[in-house]
Amino acid sequence: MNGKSIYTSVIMAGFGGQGLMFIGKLLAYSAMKRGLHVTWIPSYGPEMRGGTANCTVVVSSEPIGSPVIQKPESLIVMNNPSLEAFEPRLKAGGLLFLNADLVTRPATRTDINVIALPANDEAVRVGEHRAANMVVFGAYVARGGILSRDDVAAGLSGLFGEKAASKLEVNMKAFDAGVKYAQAAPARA
Amino acid sequence: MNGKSIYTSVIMAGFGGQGLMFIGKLLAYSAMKRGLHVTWIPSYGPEMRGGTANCTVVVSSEPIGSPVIQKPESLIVMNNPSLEAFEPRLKAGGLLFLNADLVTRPATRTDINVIALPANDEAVRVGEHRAANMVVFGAYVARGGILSRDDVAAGLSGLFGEKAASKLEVNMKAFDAGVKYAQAAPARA
Amino acid sequence: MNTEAQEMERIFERPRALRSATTHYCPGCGHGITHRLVAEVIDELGIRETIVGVAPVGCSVLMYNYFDIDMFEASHGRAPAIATGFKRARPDLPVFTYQGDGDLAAIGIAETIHAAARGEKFTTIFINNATYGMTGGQMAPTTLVGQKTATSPTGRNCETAGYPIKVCEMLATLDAPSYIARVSVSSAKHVLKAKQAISKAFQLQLKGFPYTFVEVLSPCPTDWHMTPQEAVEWLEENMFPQYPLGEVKAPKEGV
Amino acid sequence: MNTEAQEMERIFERPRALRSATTHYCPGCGHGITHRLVAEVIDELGIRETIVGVAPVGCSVLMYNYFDIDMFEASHGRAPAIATGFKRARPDLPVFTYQGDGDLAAIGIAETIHAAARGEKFTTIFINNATYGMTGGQMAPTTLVGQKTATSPTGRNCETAGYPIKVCEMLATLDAPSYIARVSVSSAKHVLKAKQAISKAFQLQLKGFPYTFVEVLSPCPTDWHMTPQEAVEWLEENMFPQYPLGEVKAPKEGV
Amino acid sequence: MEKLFMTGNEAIAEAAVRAGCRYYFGYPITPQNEIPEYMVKRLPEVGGVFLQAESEIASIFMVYGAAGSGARVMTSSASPGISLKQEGISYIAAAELPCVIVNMMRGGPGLGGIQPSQSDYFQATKGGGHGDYHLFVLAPATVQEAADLCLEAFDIADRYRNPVMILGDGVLGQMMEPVSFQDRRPAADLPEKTWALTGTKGRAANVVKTLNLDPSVLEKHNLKLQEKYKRMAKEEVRVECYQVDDAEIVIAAYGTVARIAKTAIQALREKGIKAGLVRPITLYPFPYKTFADIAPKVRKILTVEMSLGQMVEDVRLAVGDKTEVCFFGRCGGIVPGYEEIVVEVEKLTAKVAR
Amino acid sequence: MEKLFMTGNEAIAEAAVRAGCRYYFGYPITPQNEIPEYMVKRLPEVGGVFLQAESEIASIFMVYGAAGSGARVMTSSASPGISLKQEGISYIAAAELPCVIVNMMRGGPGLGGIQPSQSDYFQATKGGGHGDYHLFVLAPATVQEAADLCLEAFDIADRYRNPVMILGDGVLGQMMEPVSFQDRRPAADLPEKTWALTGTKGRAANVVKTLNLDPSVLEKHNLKLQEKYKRMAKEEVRVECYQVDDAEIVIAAYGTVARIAKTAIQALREKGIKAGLVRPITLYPFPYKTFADIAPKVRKILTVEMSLGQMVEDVRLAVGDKTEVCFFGRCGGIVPGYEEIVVEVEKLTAKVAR
Amino acid sequence: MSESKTQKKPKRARIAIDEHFCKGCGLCVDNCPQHIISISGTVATSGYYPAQCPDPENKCTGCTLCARICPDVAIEVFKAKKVDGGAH
Amino acid sequence: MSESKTQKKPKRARIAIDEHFCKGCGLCVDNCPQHIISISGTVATSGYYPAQCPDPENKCTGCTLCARICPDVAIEVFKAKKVDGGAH
Ligand SMILES: Cc1ncc(C[n+]2csc(CCOP(=O)(O)OP(=O)(O)O)c2C)c(N)n1
Ligand SMILES: Cc1ncc(C[n+]2csc(CCOP(=O)(O)OP(=O)(O)O)c2C)c(N)n1
Ligand code: SF4
Ligand code: SF4
Ligand code: SF4
Ligand code: SF4
Ligand code: SF4
Ligand code: SF4
Ligand SMILES: [Mg+2]
Ligand SMILES: [Mg+2]
Repeated sequence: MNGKSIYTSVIMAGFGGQGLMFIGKLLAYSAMKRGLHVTWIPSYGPEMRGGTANCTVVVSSEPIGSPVIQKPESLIVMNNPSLEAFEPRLKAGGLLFLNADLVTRPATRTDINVIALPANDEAVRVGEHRAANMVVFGAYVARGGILSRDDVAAGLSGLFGEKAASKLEVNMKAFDAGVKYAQAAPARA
Repeated sequence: MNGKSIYTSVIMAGFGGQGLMFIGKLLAYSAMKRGLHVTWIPSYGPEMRGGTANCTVVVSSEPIGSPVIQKPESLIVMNNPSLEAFEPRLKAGGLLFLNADLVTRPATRTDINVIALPANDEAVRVGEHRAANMVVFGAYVARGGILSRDDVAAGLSGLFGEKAASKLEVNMKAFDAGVKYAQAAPARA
Repeated sequence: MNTEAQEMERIFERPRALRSATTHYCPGCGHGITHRLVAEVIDELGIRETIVGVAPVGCSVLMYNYFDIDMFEASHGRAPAIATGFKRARPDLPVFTYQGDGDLAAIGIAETIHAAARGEKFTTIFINNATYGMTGGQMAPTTLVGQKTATSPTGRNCETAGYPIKVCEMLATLDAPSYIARVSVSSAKHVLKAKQAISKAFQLQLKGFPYTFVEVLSPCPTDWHMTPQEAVEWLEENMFPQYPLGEVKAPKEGV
Repeated sequence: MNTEAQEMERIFERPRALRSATTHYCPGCGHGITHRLVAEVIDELGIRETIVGVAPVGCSVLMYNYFDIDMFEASHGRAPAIATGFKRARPDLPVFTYQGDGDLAAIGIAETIHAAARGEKFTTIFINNATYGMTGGQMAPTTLVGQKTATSPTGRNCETAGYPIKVCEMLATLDAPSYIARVSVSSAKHVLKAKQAISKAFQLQLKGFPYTFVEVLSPCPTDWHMTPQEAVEWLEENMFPQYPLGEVKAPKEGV
Repeated sequence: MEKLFMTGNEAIAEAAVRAGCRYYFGYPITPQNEIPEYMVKRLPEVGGVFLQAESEIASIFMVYGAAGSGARVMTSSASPGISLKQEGISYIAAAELPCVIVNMMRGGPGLGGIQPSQSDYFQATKGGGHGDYHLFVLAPATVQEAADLCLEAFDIADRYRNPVMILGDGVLGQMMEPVSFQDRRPAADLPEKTWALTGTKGRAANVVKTLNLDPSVLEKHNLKLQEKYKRMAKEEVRVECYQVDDAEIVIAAYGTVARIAKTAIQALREKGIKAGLVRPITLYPFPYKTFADIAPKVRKILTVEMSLGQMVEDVRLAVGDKTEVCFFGRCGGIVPGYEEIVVEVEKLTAKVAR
Repeated sequence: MEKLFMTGNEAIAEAAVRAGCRYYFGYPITPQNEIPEYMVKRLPEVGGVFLQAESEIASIFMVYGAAGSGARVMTSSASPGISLKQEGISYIAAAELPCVIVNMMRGGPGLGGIQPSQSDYFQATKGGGHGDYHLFVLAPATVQEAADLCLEAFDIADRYRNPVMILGDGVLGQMMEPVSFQDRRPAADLPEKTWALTGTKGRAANVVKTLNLDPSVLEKHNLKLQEKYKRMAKEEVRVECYQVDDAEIVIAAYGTVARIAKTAIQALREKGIKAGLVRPITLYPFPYKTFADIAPKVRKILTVEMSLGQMVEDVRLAVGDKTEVCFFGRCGGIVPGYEEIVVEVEKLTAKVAR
Repeated sequence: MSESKTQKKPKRARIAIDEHFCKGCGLCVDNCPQHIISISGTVATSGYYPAQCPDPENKCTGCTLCARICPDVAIEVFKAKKVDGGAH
Repeated sequence: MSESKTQKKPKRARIAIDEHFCKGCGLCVDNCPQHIISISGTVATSGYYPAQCPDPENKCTGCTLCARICPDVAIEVFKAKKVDGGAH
């Protein structure tokens, strides 16, 4: 809203099991730890069977009105049906993050910024094939400008609990890969 | 209410099986056949088990408001508990008909007219021990002044249907016994 | 008389758990007999001050006016759910439901089956009088084929209204119930056996056994349109063949 | 290829009663198999244009999107009541309900038992997947002892949650049902038998026999948290002992 | 026409049969048992089916099933039983299945009592079930009117594809009054039931359902229902005005209480108090306009109910601040005597005079 | 205090446990399954009991049973499941048993959908069951408030011996937000539960019942309940007024919609339109007075709901003719965007300007 | 019916029927093995014709069967105390 | 595995798997007595990895077991027509 305040909204969508709910919670949780207002809301119900799953996160310095967002500022998309469903809803000028390894068709809108990255490949490269979500998340955080790397690391260990130091490490590696990618990739205007 | 119009209300109460519901219906039905407005409403529900049963009849030349009457103009009582329950509700100056064979205590109010008659005895005398209800009904009709004997006879055959001519006859005999009794009996003021 | 009284001792009297109140039941009604049996068992087991009962909706809805114990009034059919909720909160107290056949076998069959399947640790006394007593004698799930009721005026027709449910046998297909028995209160002899079964059910509950269930074949002279004598005869002649008496299920170990 | 095709005839294809639609079922779900069996039987009996189905609330709530027949959507558990109401109004049409174990054995057990006790002349296909599929895998009345679900996270504890209900055996205590069988769709071999049972149930209905019932043991890989392969193995290993396959009740006269 | 002498329950049952109702599903409960007990004898005479269900829940879904076949069908119960039907009623309203549901109200809440009451007004008119739906609610005051409205109820149900409730009470159900029946066929202009399930022969498959997982589709369905309710409100409001023209005080009452109020009004007029009655016959759609029109002309409106104040809210919604709306109620099974109403009105007019 | 990150469902469950709730009975239904799934793990930790019932009907009567022991107990469900509980709710209200009932509303009627909705307002506030009773109804708008109100709900239930409903929707239930919990013991001044069933030892027998065959006794009981509702209305009304002081137009909204309305109000004020919000937190007792007081000062009230118009009636009852009450609603699972509310208010203010 | 049978024995037992509770159902009449209970011809204040057991011939054995079948707990049974060499 | 077994026979039968319906559950794989069905390594537009049955050795017998277990009616089975002296 006004200059100094923070407000951002993002929808993350893909198949169930791709870890989108998790990175949504990670975003919200890390931001909460920073003292920000956050909401996270999942899609729910039987449409999850075989279809797409998604969640919406809002981060704000002020109390949050609706956790349900018609036109999010960013979009993370991990499969074709999700691109179909959500591309039209992205705010004009918004950021679209694509896992290019799974999303096989290009975005059609021209009034948005698309960051496409080979998240699966990157995940395999860092040694955890299930961490494609963290790769995309890295890119998102890098471009979103709300969280620092430390925020995310703190958030991760908060969510994982003490015992999972190794898990933390590989996930942060994937995150870093995403960050790097986002910084390098030219955003298509 | 006004002079020419007809309006009367009566509660009939006793044990279940004493035929009070029946004479209530007979009154209402006969009056209906005369072209009058009538309502009949029974007590209902589990209090009938072992307790008292009663019905309320209203006959009127005008459409009837409440079929439920707080202070009836007449009362027919066939057992002690009913006297207990309903005597206080009789309108001042109203008529109380008692089956003296079963109601063993006297009425206590002094602002009402009591017609006590040995209905069981009379019924046995006319040859139908179950017709005590008709004896009391005869007394009621005789004092009530709304129905004629023919009205009642017509009502009875309407309710009984064709086949029960003999039943009709003995019931009318019981009725007549009641009429006679009522005409003879001095009403205690 | 005076001297005689001194020499006599009272060997049968109103149980403590029953109030000295006239019931609203019709003459010859099996509810009265069964009430007394339950009350006697409560007395004998010394649990009047701990037991909690659940009354059904049916002729026995007012049974809390007769029993001098803590009681719930249930909604129609839901006594087992109420007993479950209560017993889960107070596993230390003995609990029983008392239910008619409309209540238990029609509207409340789901609650009964599931309480039984879960092995809830209360006792159910099930009054099978083959009709809906309270509402004026309509057909119950236990009404016999051919039996006339207010809603089967020409007799229960199995083609359109099906067959009576044998609740004991149905519950016996479940693993959890520890005791299931069917008794009758149609004669003094049967009353004695009925009391034994009721007592066994309560005793098992006190020992921690799951779900115990006693079905009581019970006359309803009023809605059967019979004298009390005719009613008990009709019961033995017609209900006994359909509803065999005896223990359908009992723990191996005796009580 | 072209010439080859000319020489080949299609011996297995999508039944006419099933629309050419992708279902929303998870990979390896038994609902899909059972749908096809029911559709094949409908085709084979030539009743696609007369039959009316009743869908439950559960994973198969949308089955009317897949079957090309007239259908009701029920409320949760009430399919038997709806089928009863419909069949009473249209005794000339074949009718079936299709219900999950939460739907039929939990919330709807009363409606099932009473439709069966009355001998309503419709067929019930009962999908026993030992869980509430649609709502995310909670404990069902058919969940096995020890089975982990969302509401029995440490495994169903028989002390607090009781034992699974054997619906076929319970219904078999009733007089009216004419056919009660339990089958499985865990392998092609069992699928063949399942179809026979379903066909028999429908055929009996068409001949005027009362209440016919087929329980189908059915994998739910998603809520069992297994692969489809693991699911069918788990089913055969664990559900078969608890739920023996076979005809529990059938008319004396063969069909 | 021949006058029969019948209870309200029986008259409703007979009227239903004459309206073409052939299927009845119900579960016993006082004070409406005369309906099933009449139906069990009467329906077989006309080739219909009576079935006593295992519960009120089963009954209402049997109605759902039979109504889905396109048949005319009815159920009846009383207060606690009607509460159990709320899920089913919401489904029937959602699926737009025509049927008739009778509630012979008794005292609540809970098991309450079995004597007459009007304390289910909110439940009947605002929707005791979940979601934005409405029953069409008819409130007869006499046995004759019960019969007449029941005859119409089936047409209304078919016309709007909506469940219709006949809202009576123990007095109406148990009371006997003279009644005569018109023979009445379904109205000629009723929509054909192309949605009914009859087997797919010769057409695409029909589905009777209420689920719409897509919110925009579900919203559209709700808006369609809402349109229908508006249409009802435009076309179907029924209300009786009795001695209202010169009235200074108007009683608002329905059903049993309304007839008692008439006696009260006669008594009041004999005392020189100009009282009148507005009697909603349709409780939903409610005669808001009648009340709104009358409000500026009267000093006060006294709503009288056998409840502790339910319809009074609709009366107040109708009249806003245009007149004072007062309330008098008895409950728990007590039927107010006309004398009490007279006293109540006198109190109000006394205050007015001050 | 430590902030946890929880769904509304979980927060309610945790708050209940902290409020001393030890018994939970429920049946799965979307979108509230996180409550039972939380309780099944949490209650055994504190010596409590979780039990999945065979149905919503069984659940509500298990609540009746456990509440009758004097324990703190809760159930939860969503719209169709709550409809099934109506008979039980009426019984619990009649028997004056304290308990907490959660309804996470979804689109109706019928099976409807599983997405958020507010279309059970009438059912919750006017009484979906039979008889003259009322639930105490709380409508939290945030996860934190859900936790806070749930903590209080058990005290309110005990204080008034009345069932308390927490009325949320799919958004509130599914959404995660930061939340912190006070540890809260039952208030010190709560009445002792001398009516509870515990065995008769040392006292006369207690009965938990709702039947009163004698109408005058039943009426008395109803009047007693009514007294209690009046007491609640006097003592317990909760309402939030947001930017109302200088407002020309006020939005009336509760729960999820209210928080969206706040965003709309911020946007409107940036555009120079003086909008405010009145947010009822207790839906019953309803903050009639707040609305009545505000009415003369504002040009219009816009009621916004995720339904097709239910609370709007209470708002109209509150304000009478003192100001115009308009309505905007989405339904069927559609959560209105704040932008839509802005547009709607702009339309109204444009008309005002004319 | 033989002389010896009707000969008066000492009273071993007796029952007391409470007219206030008795509804005259007659079940005790049918269940008494000694056939010594009958229904009175006089109506009680309850409205029912109560059972009575005058037992002039002291036939009552105190078997309690009448009491056990009585639905209205109207019957109490008394039995002669065994005379032993005890404290009395 | 023996020479004779893997020797190519004439095609008696074949199946067609519709990728649009197949969800890659693998039940057909397990139920094929000839073990000739496998899961493809290429994702289909549905998002699933569908089953495939290249059957280069013409082992398919047309037993239909794969089709009968398939929860998604993704399989059609074709069988060579018996060559008789008929109209063809
Ligand atoms: C929900 C509900 N439905 C129906 C009733 C009416 N009703 C009261 S008792 C009863 C049946 C009683 O029969 P049963 O359970 O067999 O008990 P009995 O009177 O025979 O002992 C019915 C249907 C009710 N009170 N509540
Ligand atoms: C009255 C009501 N209660 C609960 C639900 C939620 N619900 C939907 S499906 C379901 C259970 C499904 O399980 P099951 O019947 O076994 O079918 P499955 O999905 O396993 O095939 C439940 C509890 C509902 N829709 N309506
Ligand atoms: S109606 Fe039947 S069950 Fe009820 S009290 Fe009378 S005899 Fe007993
Ligand atoms: S959740 Fe289970 S039952 Fe439902 S579709 Fe998936 S596998 Fe089938
Ligand atoms: S105690 Fe025995 S012998 Fe004596 S009266 Fe009773 S039944 Fe007869
Ligand atoms: S059994 Fe009891 S109630 Fe019946 S007659 Fe004998 S003493 Fe009286
Ligand atoms: S038809 Fe038989 S042999 Fe051929 S692929 Fe299918 S299962 Fe294998
Ligand atoms: S069984 Fe069907 S869905 Fe499963 S892999 Fe084989 S073809 Fe695909
Ligand atoms: Mg019974
Ligand atoms: Mg299931």
